[in-house]
Amino acid sequence: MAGFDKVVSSYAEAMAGLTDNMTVIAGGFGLCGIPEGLIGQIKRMGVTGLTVVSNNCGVDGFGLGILLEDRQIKKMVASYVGENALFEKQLLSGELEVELTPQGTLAEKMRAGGAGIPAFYTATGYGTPVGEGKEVREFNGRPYILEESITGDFAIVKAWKADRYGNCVYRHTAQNFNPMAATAGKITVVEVEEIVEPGEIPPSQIQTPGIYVDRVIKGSFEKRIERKVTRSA
Amino acid sequence: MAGFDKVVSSYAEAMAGLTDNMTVIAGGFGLCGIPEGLIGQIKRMGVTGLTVVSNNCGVDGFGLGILLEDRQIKKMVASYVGENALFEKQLLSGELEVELTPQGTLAEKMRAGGAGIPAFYTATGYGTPVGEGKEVREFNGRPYILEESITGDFAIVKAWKADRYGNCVYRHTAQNFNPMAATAGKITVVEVEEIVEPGEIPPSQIQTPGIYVDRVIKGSFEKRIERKVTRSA
Amino acid sequence: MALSREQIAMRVAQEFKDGSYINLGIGIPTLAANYVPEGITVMLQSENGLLGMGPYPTEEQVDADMINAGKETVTASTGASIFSSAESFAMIRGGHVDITVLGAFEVDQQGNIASWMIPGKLVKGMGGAMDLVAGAKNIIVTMTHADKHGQSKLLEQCTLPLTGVNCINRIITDLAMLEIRDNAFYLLERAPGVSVDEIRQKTAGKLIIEGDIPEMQF
Amino acid sequence: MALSREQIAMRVAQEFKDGSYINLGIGIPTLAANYVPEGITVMLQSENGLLGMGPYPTEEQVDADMINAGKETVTASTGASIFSSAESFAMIRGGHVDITVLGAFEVDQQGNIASWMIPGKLVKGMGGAMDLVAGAKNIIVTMTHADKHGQSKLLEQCTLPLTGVNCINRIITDLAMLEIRDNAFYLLERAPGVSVDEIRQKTAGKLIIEGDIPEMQF
Repeated sequence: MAGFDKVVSSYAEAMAGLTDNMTVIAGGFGLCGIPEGLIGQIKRMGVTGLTVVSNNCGVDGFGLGILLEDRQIKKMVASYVGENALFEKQLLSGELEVELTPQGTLAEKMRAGGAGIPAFYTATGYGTPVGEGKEVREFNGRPYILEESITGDFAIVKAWKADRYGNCVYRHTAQNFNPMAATAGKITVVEVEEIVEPGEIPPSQIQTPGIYVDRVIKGSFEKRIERKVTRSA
Repeated sequence: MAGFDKVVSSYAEAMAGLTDNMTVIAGGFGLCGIPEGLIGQIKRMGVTGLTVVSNNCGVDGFGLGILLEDRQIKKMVASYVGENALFEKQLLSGELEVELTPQGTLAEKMRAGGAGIPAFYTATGYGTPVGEGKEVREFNGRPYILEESITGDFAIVKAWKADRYGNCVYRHTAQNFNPMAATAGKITVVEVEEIVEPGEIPPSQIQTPGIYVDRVIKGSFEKRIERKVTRSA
Repeated sequence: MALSREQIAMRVAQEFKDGSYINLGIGIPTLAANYVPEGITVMLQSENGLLGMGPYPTEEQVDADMINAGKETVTASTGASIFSSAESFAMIRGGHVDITVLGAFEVDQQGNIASWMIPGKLVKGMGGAMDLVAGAKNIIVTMTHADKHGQSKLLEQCTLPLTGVNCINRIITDLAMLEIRDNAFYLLERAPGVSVDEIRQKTAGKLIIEGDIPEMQF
Repeated sequence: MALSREQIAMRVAQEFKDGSYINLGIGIPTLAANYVPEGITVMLQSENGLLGMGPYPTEEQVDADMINAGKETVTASTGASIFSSAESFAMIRGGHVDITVLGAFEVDQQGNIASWMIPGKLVKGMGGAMDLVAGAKNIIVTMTHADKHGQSKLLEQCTLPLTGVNCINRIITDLAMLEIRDNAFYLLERAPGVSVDEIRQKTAGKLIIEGDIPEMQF
């Protein structure tokens, strides 16, 4: 089992090799399903000039938002940002660059990156600022734009459980971008709530096969809720 | 629930609307995970001129092979064929047209068809007969060819269980091409071993969400094995 | 009388057919879920990866791992499925969602929509809106007919950066329901007590009025 | 002495590293699974959707829903995962499989491979071979060095329709192990008792022989 045992015991080990100016792909949607401890480790490492690819950029003081505090992010590729004041400030001052990407195109770019598809056509964004400068081609009479895939030096992923081989399952809607991110990193690190033994997750229920995963770490999570809305029981 | 109850009670209902010269996408790998009863119904309906998209074309007398007996298939899109003598005969006599497509490209063409991606680039087949006549483009210094997606008038799918809403799970390697086929049919028909009530399959374990599925039928399966190989216990 | 937000949502919900898969945007569209006609069942798609969105949770049901596309805590309905963002947008882009309802700043008579960016104001992003308008078979836009300065939002041509082109079928405003085809807005219904004249005044794009225009029924 | 099929498979298995994900083609490559060196664990990928292929089943374990890419009944090893064909080829095409071993009709000094089609003979299809050679990081070809008429299969340029271009790194034949780089075959090892001369005679492409060529060790 040694060769496939991907469990590491410290965040330092988990993110070893991350250096300035790298591209990091992060799973998560808002604050849901984010690799909290791995983000914290990136902050502690102090690396800068990062390009971060993630649907959102956290909030002030939580999630990817904490990487803004020491200006570690140079460029953000995301579909929706600005849930935090610091992001807005750095964007307006020109310290931070943003590449806004439609949410579905972003998900597909990550999947394509992991799947060896360098580019694909989509109708999403045609005729809008997103399509500017991109090749347009008609298929069956409808115009589509060419979008290139994304890969990262690192992918940071939050899963519910992983076995020692890196086989992962996600919990509820904390799945979101995590499975695609997991495929698209040169080094993919998964932070989980629970590590189990190989064989405990039935083969057909594995959502990210371990072949995509390089390191697994057991994290502890605050799981902050962005918008708690309830009804009376 | 009425609006989402997709269960039909006869094969005639399941395949209603299938007419000559349509394109049918079929799940399955060899004889594993094939919609046996739906194929039988196509044979009984006697429709001809079909384009069938499936990784293989069954064997003599079983699976898609039975559609050759009355020359119902005009064109086969597949990655590996000729496990049956009748196929070979019709191919050599020019009665049957074959478009050989690499297995991974075939899977991706179905997925892309269902996902609204009209075309994608892949390195698979570049420099080979598969790449002839296709656009070549370099990304990061490597040449890729452009492949277009596939959709069908019908998709016929074999799942293990489905609930009344059409949410499906597959059993072991009988999954294969079935989830992609399910997304790529204008009308998608799923033949299952067991119909369960909505809610019985946990939401995160559903492999084909019901939104892709139009009709569900409980079938009965022979599950013929193509190459039984065993070891002594 | 111009419709309230709730009334717009009610009229939207009348468009729902039994067995429809529907994606509701933030704001008025989300309210439509409260007015699904009796005897009809719909399934709500939330683009972060949930098909079959249920009601908000009770205090005890709150789960940080269970949210909707608006990042609010939610529940799953019976028969729901949960999947990745790639799968979610495969559904959307692939045209499997029957109806999408979303808000807009402007719509024009070509069916173009502008809903995500006002130059000079901070741009927060398009989220999933561009995918939704490119993929859905049937798109309903909800908005006020005119802005707070009385300027029409139904234009000959959108002035703001677009979210999608040639994609909007139907508009339900506080004043009227309209259909877009043949490069024009066809007036289908008017809000109770709102005159055709008022709608004409507040529609900058080409407006077609054929015969008597009925009032909306609630 | 030329190697037997089993010996070729044994030599292939020596290339496996602990923790490798490996796809083995039909024939000799599949045999390599029987000779994985002690102390090393590998996971076998079967392109129909199984990562972690186990041994053949016992009579009692036979399950029609559990097959490999050769359509043979198989089992899953501990820690295996099962997935769709799209996911399986995402793995393959995306370069996540460490080693692919497959047979061939011809290989040339540019690293091109022909393995699926002989004009004039019935073509059964490429299956997953084109995806595998386009995607794997490290590809090992196993074949006899020459055909039954003594004609070399290691050519300056392939004569048959290709399966992939510039993709083959290593060849293990019944006579030798060679590496392809800089537009040439580099002889690395020879089968026990086989002379460099014999290998030279049976290699039509450019062959580089640097220093003493060691015999394979079993």
